[in-house]
Amino acid sequence: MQTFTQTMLPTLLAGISAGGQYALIALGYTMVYGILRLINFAHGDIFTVAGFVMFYAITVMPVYLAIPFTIFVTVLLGFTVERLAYKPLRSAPRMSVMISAIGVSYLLQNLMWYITGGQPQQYPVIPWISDKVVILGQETKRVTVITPILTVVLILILLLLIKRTKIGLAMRAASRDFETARLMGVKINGVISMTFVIGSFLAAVGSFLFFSNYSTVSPTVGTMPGLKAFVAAVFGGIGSIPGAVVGGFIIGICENIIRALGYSTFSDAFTFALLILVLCLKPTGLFGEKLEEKV
Amino acid sequence: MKKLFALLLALVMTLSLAACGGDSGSEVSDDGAKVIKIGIYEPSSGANGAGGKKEVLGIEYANSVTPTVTIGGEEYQVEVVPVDNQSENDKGVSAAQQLVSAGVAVVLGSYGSGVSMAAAPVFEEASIPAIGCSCTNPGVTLGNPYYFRVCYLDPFQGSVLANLAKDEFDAKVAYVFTELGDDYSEGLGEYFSQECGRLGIQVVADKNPAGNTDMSGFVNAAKNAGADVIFAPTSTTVASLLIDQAASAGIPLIAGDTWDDAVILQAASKSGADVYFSTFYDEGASQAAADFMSGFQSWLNANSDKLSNNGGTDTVSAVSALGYDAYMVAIEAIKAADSTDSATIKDALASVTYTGVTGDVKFDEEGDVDKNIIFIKGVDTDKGEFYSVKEQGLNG
Amino acid sequence: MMKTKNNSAKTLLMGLVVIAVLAVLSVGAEAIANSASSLSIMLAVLKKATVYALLAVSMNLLNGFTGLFSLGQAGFMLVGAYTYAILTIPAAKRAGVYQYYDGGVVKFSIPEVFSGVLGESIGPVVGMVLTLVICGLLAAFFGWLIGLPVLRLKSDYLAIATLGFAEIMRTFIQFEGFAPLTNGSNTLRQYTTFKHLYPYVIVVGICILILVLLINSTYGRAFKAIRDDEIAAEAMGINLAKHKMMSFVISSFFAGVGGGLMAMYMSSVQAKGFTSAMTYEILLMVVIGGIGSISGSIIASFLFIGCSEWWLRFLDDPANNIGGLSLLAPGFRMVVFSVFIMIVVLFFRRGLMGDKEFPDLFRRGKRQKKGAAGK
Amino acid sequence: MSENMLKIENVTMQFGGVVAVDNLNLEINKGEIVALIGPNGAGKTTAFNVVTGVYQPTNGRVSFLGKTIVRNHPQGKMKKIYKGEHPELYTGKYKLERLPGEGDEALAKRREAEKERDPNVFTSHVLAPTPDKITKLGMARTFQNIRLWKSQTVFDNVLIAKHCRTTSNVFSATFRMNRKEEAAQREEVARLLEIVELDDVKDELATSLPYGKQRRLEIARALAAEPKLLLLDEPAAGMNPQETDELTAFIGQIRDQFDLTVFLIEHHMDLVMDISDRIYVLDFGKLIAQGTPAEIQNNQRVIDAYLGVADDA
Repeated sequence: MQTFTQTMLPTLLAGISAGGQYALIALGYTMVYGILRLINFAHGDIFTVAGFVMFYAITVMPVYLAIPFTIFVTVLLGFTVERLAYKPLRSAPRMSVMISAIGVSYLLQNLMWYITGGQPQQYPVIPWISDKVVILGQETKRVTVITPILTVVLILILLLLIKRTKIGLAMRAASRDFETARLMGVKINGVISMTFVIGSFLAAVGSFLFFSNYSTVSPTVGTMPGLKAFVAAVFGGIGSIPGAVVGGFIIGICENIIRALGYSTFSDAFTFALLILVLCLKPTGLFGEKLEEKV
Repeated sequence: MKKLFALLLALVMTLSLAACGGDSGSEVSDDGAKVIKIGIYEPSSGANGAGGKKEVLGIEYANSVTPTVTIGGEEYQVEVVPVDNQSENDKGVSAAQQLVSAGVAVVLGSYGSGVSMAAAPVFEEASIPAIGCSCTNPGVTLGNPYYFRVCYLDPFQGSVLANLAKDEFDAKVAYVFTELGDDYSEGLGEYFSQECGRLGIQVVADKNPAGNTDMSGFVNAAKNAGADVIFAPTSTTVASLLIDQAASAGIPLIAGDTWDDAVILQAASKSGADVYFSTFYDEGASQAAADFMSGFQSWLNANSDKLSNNGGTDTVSAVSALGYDAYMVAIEAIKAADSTDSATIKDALASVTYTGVTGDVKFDEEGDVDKNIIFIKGVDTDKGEFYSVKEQGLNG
Repeated sequence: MMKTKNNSAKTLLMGLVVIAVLAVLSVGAEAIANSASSLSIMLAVLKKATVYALLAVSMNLLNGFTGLFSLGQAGFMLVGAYTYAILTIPAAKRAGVYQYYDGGVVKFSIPEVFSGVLGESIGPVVGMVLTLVICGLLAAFFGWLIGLPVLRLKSDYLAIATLGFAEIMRTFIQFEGFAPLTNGSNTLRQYTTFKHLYPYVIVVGICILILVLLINSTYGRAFKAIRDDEIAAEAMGINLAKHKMMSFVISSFFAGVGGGLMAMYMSSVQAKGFTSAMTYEILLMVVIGGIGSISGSIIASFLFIGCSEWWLRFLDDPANNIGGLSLLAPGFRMVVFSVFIMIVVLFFRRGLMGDKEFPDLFRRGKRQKKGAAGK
Repeated sequence: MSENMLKIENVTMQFGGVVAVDNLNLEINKGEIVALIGPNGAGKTTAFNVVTGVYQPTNGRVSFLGKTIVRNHPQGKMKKIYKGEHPELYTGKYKLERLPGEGDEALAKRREAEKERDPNVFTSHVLAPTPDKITKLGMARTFQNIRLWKSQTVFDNVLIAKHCRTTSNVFSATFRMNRKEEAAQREEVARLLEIVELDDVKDELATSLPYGKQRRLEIARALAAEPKLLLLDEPAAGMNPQETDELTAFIGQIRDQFDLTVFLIEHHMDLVMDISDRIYVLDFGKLIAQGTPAEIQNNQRVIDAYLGVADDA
């Protein structure tokens, strides 16, 4: 037991915490994919922008204002990116939209370099969640414990939203069949915007948790977590909300176990190898739906 | 529409060609004074952008201190030409070529050994000498006759830091944490580990994959290995992630020269972390060093752009001091050569002696300087400032 | 009329003539560049753009002509670049390069071996070209290996799987265990390279000519059929697995050769430089030039490299600021550049050339004239 | 007795719980034109897809020119939820029953004959070739919703279909060592386009053609693959009566000219009744009638299926 709390527990805690963050980002990917069939490559950068906004906001306003302000700006950014870069390409081939997403990611990164000068910035300390707590004799930040709980709560709310509300119904309809949903009076553009708004909101929340834990914001810091969150989304079956969450936690925990075993060189490679393996065995992921092309 | 667009592009291309042809290495400035150009080959974006900017600041400050040089009895204006190598080897080659195009006589830089090595053949081809400021990898000067440098080398730095671990912390076990894929980090880790072997310190090594931001796993591993110190020769980005985690585990951190940076101060302040690192410069070491600090700080504070390039504080980074020294060495060499010809300046560099703010500079046949003492600094986490710990050398 | 006739022999001949002309031009360009030091940047840009032209065309073969959205280009380039560097470092310099690994496990250099056999003048050249072929073959082998599992995947899944593969390749190169071969995380340098521009032009020209011939052959037509409609292609007897693999392996081969040339251009290689950002850059070139246009890719790579590494550099210099606005600062160049790319992606969706080739621009005019005369 | 071209035996196609084709049995002899008709959603196209290898049937066997090309039996999860008939027939449990009064020698002979047609007849072997393999055996098809290669010219659309008959490999093709073959193929394509009267538009983009011509082009493309059996999926869909008449004549013409057997799905009854030698009728996946056009026209079940039966209950 002693060895467990000393060696395994911190690893598991770190894994669950990382998994929760991946899950929150992965939801943004999976929801957008569910409706637009688009890998939103810019999502990881939106997450990073949220980190920078918080960094700058805290210098001019108190925390209780800075948090909603950051969420607002991030959501606005997600909304704007969709309107400017994806909406004009609605009828274009999927590849064009994906390329546009890569372009947006490139632009956001370069903009952040330009504005911040490339200095890694110290993320502000958010009271309470950055406090230290002791769990089974291991000291850790409160955010580590909160992350999985908050993730699960947010996802339950999200599921309720999708299952019980009218906009949720519209989303489900749009993800099934774009054209039919439009014919049935669903305002497709509104639904898509809503998807981006929710995705960006979750990215902003994810950024609070992530940066409280890892404390430094730099323009490219979101790339890897973004990519891994995407892997999590694919792993769980892209388009599926529970899939994204399960995928996030599995990848977070696996990674940390591998690192604890001393194979940290291969922790990223493992994530991608796992992805390729899953895609080959079950191309639609763990919870994904099968789509057959009609002949 | 499309044709118009294509036409427009072609036009832009031609115009810019013409424009580039126009400004060919003019040797006379607007006010009629003769000009000699010194190229600054540094990253201002990419992974090392922040560090590169600080090195540039040191050079620019030196330029403001010594803006002219006398060659053949005539006064020449020294113009610095900065170029961004984006911390990437493939971008670095064309950036270096850009300097050659601009007609520079000497090149200073770069922060980051990889880009310096990538550019070495370009400078050699053009017979332009380059003076590295903080690139500590042996490969920079080894076999590159046109590359010199004013800092010490990684084998020496790594060994000294291992001695520090022994002397200060009486370390039995050291956890060596390097960045996967980064030659600076892994190289320094390697030399540290070798010396540890000689000193009887047990080494546990681990690597951080590029882009990973979760350090808790590594700190846990260090704790489980019973490490007395963590040796982490990493970039400042990784450093600030690591410091916080290491503080909560209560293990002292030792690092290389990259940690002499305001970012580390910010990260370590109030965290209670025990941070030590090697550096090139200590303001208390000599009068010249002290003067440099006060002069540089007032220069920074007079210009908000410069201050923001320094990360918004007036904390003096060692790389700025090295940049200053590299510039001064270049000026000495130009004086000694008494010529604007870069090949002549290269020959003069070999015999230049100069006492700089980071110590004495005299190049050996590889183009390296012989420095046998390294400054060790620590972080006073309560006051939020660096303090000098000691001057560390090798034991026996 | 043209289409029904078999004019392939003419294509081959024309291609060789064009390469010869370009090689002569590049010698001229080099002379101009050397005449004034201010133009030496032009040489670097031309070299790099030439290499990127091959990389973009090889990516276009997959993404543009076969409809396989692959993002593994950087991975194959990495294989090519490392293969080239490892095999061509002169034996005497190995100890310095592999400073932590006793000179590494490879103790010979192919150009040196050949100069021993064929003499100092042509031996190294033969050795270098041969090494480039080996780069391609090795990259093609890895392409085959990775293609086995991932080519069954559909568009975006394929993209992310190949992206992941490139990351895995990077990790393996950096792995300590292979360090005596790959030098781990450390830079490989001081290997033999082409000093002049024209060998780049000739090698890339020949590679692109082969790709053009392939695309206009019966196999190239089959690739396009797969791109346009997979199900119809399969129904008409085109073996999807075989042809996709073929396209993937051939593209990997040329990406490997391109990687080798890239290593030459950079004169030092390090695995950490071959990131997904590199793949994205090449993808953007393909898009700007027009997905499915070889000449588009070539033109775009020259424009792209020219803009990002040369013509827009003045945007980074605060000294060029006009008026009270201090917009120009380091990093501004890349912002302008990425805005420019977004404009192309959004408003010129078909890129510079669409799916047309350079000669088509003239041919279409002809046909219209003929049509008018007919009526 | 005429030579057997295609034989579908006990084919069932079940998607999840839905049985799209239910124990279909049909035969087509060489030189025949056979039509498969039925109301919308009867499973006609699914049957085509099974024959051409797009779908792997849940159960059953398809033979082409006397050789088995597709066979399967319910496996995995499908074993439990299978709703069709004869689940055991292709699992290796199949045995030859002795016919009344049949001697050992006759039985052995029959056994050999079965093995000749399907070497795996007594095993559970699964055969599921991809569509391209089946096309190479000598079958080519058109699609209900036209599937031409959109960015290609009319000429190239037909030329690409010739690709499956090339003997050159990728190297010899790239380096133009296959000139003779390529020239021959181009000549053949030009001839084909003349036959289908599309030679005047051969350099146009395929998608710029009017609908009727696109249909023709699809047939020409299928012919270029040198099939013995041509499968046409609603070739007259969307055509006016005049175009339909032309098509009817055209199908007859190419059958004779290329020595073809034709298997088609069609809703235009005029066309079907005009050119079919025999007709099969599907309803809800099940075969409900078969026979000559005259027989089918008078079959009460067929009329009911098309018009619907008054629900008395």
